[in-house]
Amino acid sequence: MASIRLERLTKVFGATRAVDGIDLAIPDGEFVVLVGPSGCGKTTTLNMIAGLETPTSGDIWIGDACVTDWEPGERNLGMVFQSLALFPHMTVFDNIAFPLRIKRVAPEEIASWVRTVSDTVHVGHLLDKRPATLSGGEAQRVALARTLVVQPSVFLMDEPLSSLDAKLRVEMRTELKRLHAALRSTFVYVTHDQAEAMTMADRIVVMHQGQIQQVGRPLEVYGDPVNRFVAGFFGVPAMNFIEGELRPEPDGARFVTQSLRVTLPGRGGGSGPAVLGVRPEHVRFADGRESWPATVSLIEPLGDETLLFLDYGGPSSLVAKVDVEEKVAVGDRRSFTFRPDRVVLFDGTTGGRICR
Amino acid sequence: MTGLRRWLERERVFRWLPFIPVQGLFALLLFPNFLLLVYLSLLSWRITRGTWWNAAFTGLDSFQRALEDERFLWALARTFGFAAAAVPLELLLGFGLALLCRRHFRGRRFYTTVFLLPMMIVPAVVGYDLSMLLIDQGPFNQLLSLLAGRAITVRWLSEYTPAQLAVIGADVWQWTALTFLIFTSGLAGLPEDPIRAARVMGASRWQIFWHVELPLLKPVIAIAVILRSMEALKIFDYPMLLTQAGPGNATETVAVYLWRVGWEFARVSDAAAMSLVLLVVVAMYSFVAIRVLRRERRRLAEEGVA
Amino acid sequence: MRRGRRKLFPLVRHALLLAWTAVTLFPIYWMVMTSFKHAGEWVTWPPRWFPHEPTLVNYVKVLTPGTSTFELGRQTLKILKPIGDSLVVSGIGSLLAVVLGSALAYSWARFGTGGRNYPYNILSIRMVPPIVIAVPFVVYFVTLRLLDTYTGLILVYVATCLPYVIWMMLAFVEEVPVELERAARLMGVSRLRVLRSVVLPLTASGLVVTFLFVFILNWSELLLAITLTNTEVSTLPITLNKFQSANEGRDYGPQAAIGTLATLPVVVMGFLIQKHLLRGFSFGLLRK
Amino acid sequence: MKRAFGFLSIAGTVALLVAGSTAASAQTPPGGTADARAISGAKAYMQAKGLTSLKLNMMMPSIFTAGSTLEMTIFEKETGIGVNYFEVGILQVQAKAMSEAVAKSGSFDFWIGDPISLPDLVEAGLARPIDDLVVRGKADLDDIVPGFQEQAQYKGKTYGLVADGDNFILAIRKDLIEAPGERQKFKAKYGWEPGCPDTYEQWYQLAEFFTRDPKGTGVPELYGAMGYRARGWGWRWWLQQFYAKGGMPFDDGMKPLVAGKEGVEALRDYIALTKFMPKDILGWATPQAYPFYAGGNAFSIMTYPSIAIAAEHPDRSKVVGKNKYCLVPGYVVGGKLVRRAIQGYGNIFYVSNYAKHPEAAYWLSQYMTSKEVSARLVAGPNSVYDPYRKSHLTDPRVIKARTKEMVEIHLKNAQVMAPMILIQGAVEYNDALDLNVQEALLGKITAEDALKNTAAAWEKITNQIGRRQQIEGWKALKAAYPTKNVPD
Repeated sequence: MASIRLERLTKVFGATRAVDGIDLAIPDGEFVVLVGPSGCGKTTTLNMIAGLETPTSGDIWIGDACVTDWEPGERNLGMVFQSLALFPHMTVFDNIAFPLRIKRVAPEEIASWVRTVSDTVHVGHLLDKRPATLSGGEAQRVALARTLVVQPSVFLMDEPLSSLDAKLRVEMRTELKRLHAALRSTFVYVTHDQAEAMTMADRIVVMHQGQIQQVGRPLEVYGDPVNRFVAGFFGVPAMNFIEGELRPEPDGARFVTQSLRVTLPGRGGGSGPAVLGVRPEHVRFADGRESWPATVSLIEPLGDETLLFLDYGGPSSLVAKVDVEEKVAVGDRRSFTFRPDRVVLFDGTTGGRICR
Repeated sequence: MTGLRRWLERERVFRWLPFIPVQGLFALLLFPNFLLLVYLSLLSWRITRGTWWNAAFTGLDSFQRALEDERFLWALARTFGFAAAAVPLELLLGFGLALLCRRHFRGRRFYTTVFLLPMMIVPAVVGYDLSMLLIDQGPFNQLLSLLAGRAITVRWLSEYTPAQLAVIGADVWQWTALTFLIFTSGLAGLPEDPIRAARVMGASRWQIFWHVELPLLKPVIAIAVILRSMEALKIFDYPMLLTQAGPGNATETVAVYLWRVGWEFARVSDAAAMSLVLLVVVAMYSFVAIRVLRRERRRLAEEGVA
Repeated sequence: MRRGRRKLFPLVRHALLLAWTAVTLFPIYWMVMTSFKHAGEWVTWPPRWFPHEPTLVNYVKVLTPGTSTFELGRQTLKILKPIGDSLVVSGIGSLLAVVLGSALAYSWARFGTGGRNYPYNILSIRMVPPIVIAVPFVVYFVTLRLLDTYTGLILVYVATCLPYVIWMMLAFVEEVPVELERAARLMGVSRLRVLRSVVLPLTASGLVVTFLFVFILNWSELLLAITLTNTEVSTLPITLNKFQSANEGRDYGPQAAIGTLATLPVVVMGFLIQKHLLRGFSFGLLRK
Repeated sequence: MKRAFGFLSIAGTVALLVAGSTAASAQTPPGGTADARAISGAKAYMQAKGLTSLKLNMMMPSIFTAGSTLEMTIFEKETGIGVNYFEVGILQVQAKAMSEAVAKSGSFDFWIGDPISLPDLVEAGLARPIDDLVVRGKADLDDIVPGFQEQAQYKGKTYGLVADGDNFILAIRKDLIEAPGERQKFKAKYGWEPGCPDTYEQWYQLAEFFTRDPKGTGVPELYGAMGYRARGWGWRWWLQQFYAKGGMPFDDGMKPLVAGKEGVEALRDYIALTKFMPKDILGWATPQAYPFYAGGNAFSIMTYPSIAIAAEHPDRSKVVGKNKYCLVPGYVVGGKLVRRAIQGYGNIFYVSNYAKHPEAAYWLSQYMTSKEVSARLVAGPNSVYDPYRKSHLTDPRVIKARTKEMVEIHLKNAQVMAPMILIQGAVEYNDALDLNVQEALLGKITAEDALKNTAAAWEKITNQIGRRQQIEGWKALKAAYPTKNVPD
């Protein structure tokens, strides 16, 4: 079992800084998900942890050891690749046995280990097959088994579920979660899929342009994003952003656009260009002091909830998520408001969060 | 015009169209040639004896003579010997160099450029270029003397074994470029993830090479062996230019000997019979080699998408 | 321990690579240097590694038609015609082979035309040593009136190169995702148009690599050329073949000049497409 | 670009023969000398054909081109008949000619080739008999030193015009022999005054004495002897020695005689002498040997007469005027000295049976080999043509290029000149001999075995070609062997 610590980790490819001096501490046994759009540096970070890439500068600690210069094999890691990286020329058995053979485990022991592990992930009946003949889910399990068999203290996973279809992916999420619960090893999981991050992670590390934007538990990251990027990255449909101006008021602040004036009681803060963020589920119909008229321009029923596109006079429509019970039709004119405690504000120029 | 185009668009036309000229070329150019070869081999015709279409049929006489001709059998054995010496060397050197040049490092482009050069030189040029280097008081011996620290005066072109080494060396020098190229391509095309997976599992470089890379490269190695050995069995230019197939018959390859029998000794039927014997021997070899290749390729098709 | 290895390995690697660089360059260096030497420096002991007075006289000799160059003043070299003939024969032959061979490779890869074993059967054609067919070829070619003609030699080169072309192009064609073509077909693009606007651009580098390789083979071919030509056609290797060591082997300077000239065009081409060369020779025999 | 007749070539051949016979009955062209007749003959031919210019195709070993093209240009100016030649390696003439014999394509009208390939090329139907044209053009064959013209005859017909009087000559370094002290030292050691050797033993002694390796490096500063030992060449040198032993290649029933005592002894001597030769000699022929000798690196060389051109070349030779040209040495057989020279190569202008313009090709050949033009060719600085006419002996141009001594000795050697094996299959006979001689030279097999193998190979060749036919050819050739043992 091992914790992981990254110190000022940097990787430069030519002119681009793929990973730009990140610090991160992952306690032992945690399920951490590195998430971000493609090119954000998450895979590079993972590869550096694995030892597949040498950092340009900075250090990596696993447990109490600085492993920056260690060979990947010396780090006692398990890794599952996006392509699964099963050896196409070996049978399933040989694939799972391979890491043990590398460690020169005795053949009888290998056989029993392989059997145990393959039963754990339910691939015991596939041992004689070759990878190419397996279905996506089976190949996935074999890749897992192959990683499990050496009982690594750290599991690294590079988008392992991305090649599966939607239903299987959801199933495998649960299974991985269960596996983590059973093993209590450290999991570092890379994905660009926010749903995977939300559902599986103990903590989420959001990366963008080689830097860590935010580290936190899923609901923290969702509900309390530190900047506009993080706010926009999570949530389907995405958070509504409205550009306007912040003006100080005696009792708080006021956010003003051409068509909206939102009073934000109890919030201090400066003035100047700002962006107001509100998630669709926090937009609701209400008639009252702080409400604004809008026309329903589009309706997207999701089944459990309904998405409405509201034209209120701003440059783009506002998306609202409402209960299915709500009776609306395209062309209806309704008044709406925001849940004031859920509204977030970002600096108009830096995108940083202002006045929490 | 549109009619033609529509006709071309029909799948049956479209897919068979390239086959017509190719098969036509083989059928009109190579096949009659082969029949003629067989026909000639069944005569006892020599150029100095009338015309071939009037020559009498003598059955398998020419074949008997061919199989009793020790010089022919030796030339055959020698040719295979040259191939057996040159091809593995080329493969090993090419593979080794390709491994060394595998990752990016400063100077890689320079090395790869240089290593490809020999392949682009006409073998006839290689032949006399070496004949210039290998004279007993030539630069090659000087270089060897410098390295060895004592005078070395090997007569590369006029002693038995050294002349054979010279021919093998010429082939190795020139065609290691091709094996290097094939293996460089092969290594560059290897899938990254299985190798990374093995690294993470703690496999050593050697273990990765042996258990992962080599098996994945097997089909590429197979084609390199096939291409190189089938070319090596044709060696003609180097002995012709370096040693005149001498000294003695040290470098008389089967191609050179057949050239002599056919054109210098005028024994066309004998040459034809020997050609057919050679063809059979080469065909046996290629049959095995191609089977291996076919098996590898088929397996590849089945396992390709992992 | 890894830091130590990291320092040592590049050194070892450079040492090994430099060793082979030396082996590779030594004969080429010697040839190029000799081509700039005066006759007195061709053979000396100890050998001269640099010409004392570099001269272009050898090049002038070989490029001026009908000049006598042999050391004893006996030999006339005609180099321009062989270079021209070689360019024509190898160029057209290779081009035709590439066009036919790649079309065939495409047809086989996409439709399986010719059956499963077709590429293997065709590979066995390349295995036939040219000397085997040389004698009947003369008889046959003369009846076809193809002996000593450009057409004849070109046809022979096309036939003997096709196996290489087909094998190399198979790999490149198979790399083109069939979905792309299907998508284009669904959009109503004709088969020929798909070839031109989807397959051709995606296999362009492969075509170039294949062409170059086949060109090198044809540019170098001696045995069939010398058998099938007389006065009308005379390729470079035939000209070079006259310098057989014992018979006219000592005309080193002009020989080296010819050698250098004969090598130059191919090397330049090879250099230009080196990047593609280095990726194009796995014959589609790797798992993706 | 008309091509051959293919299957119809028999008809073509017949037509040519008919044309040839009518030509024979035509009148001798005007002119006082053979070259003048050739020119007027050629002009008449052009007129008859209504042509103003004509390019003949010619195959030529590449080392002959530079020496020949100048004269060809003159001929073209006079007659409009030019030459479009293609070069081949000197040992590939046979192969290319054979291929033309099969192809019957007419791709060349005539060629320069050696006499060894003559019997085969006649039998193959490529070489055209030219007796008719020789008679008509009154070629000056009478001037040719006996022994040379015979090379162009086969089964009673003439197939070519001789252009090159090749037999061997021995050149030694006069200056070294006459150097102070050397004579005495030599005489004290071997008991005779150093000079031209009469026997191979004496040549051996000279070679041994003059091999100079003061530093003992194994790379002498001066090599005692040179002769050709390369593949394709060396057998001639052995054959000459064998003839001097009194050997004959075959008996009257074509049984090989090479493996007898004479052969083995000659081969041992041949091998023994090699140790005084440059190390690479097994890969050397003229292009290597001549400059080496002319560079002053060897004491003696047994080779073609054209060595004089190299050795006496004012710019390229370091040994101008320092050479002594000797009669070929011999052996004492039955108490009498027997010297034998061999027709070491020899070059002939042949006309192809499939030529498009055989007559024009002939006229050019007659021009090139006429008294006057041949003297110019023999004397030319680029020439490898050696003297073969009595008139060359006195021609000042030839003497200037070669020295009088050399020309005289050369033609004296011709008196004891023996032919090579000029019967059908000659190339194959020679190749078998060459191969085995070289294997013995390399120490791969003993001298006895080498010659036994040769004899066995020869038997096989004879049987395959047809013994009766070969006996006939051999009988005819035997007449060409010299009866004189020592030249006058």
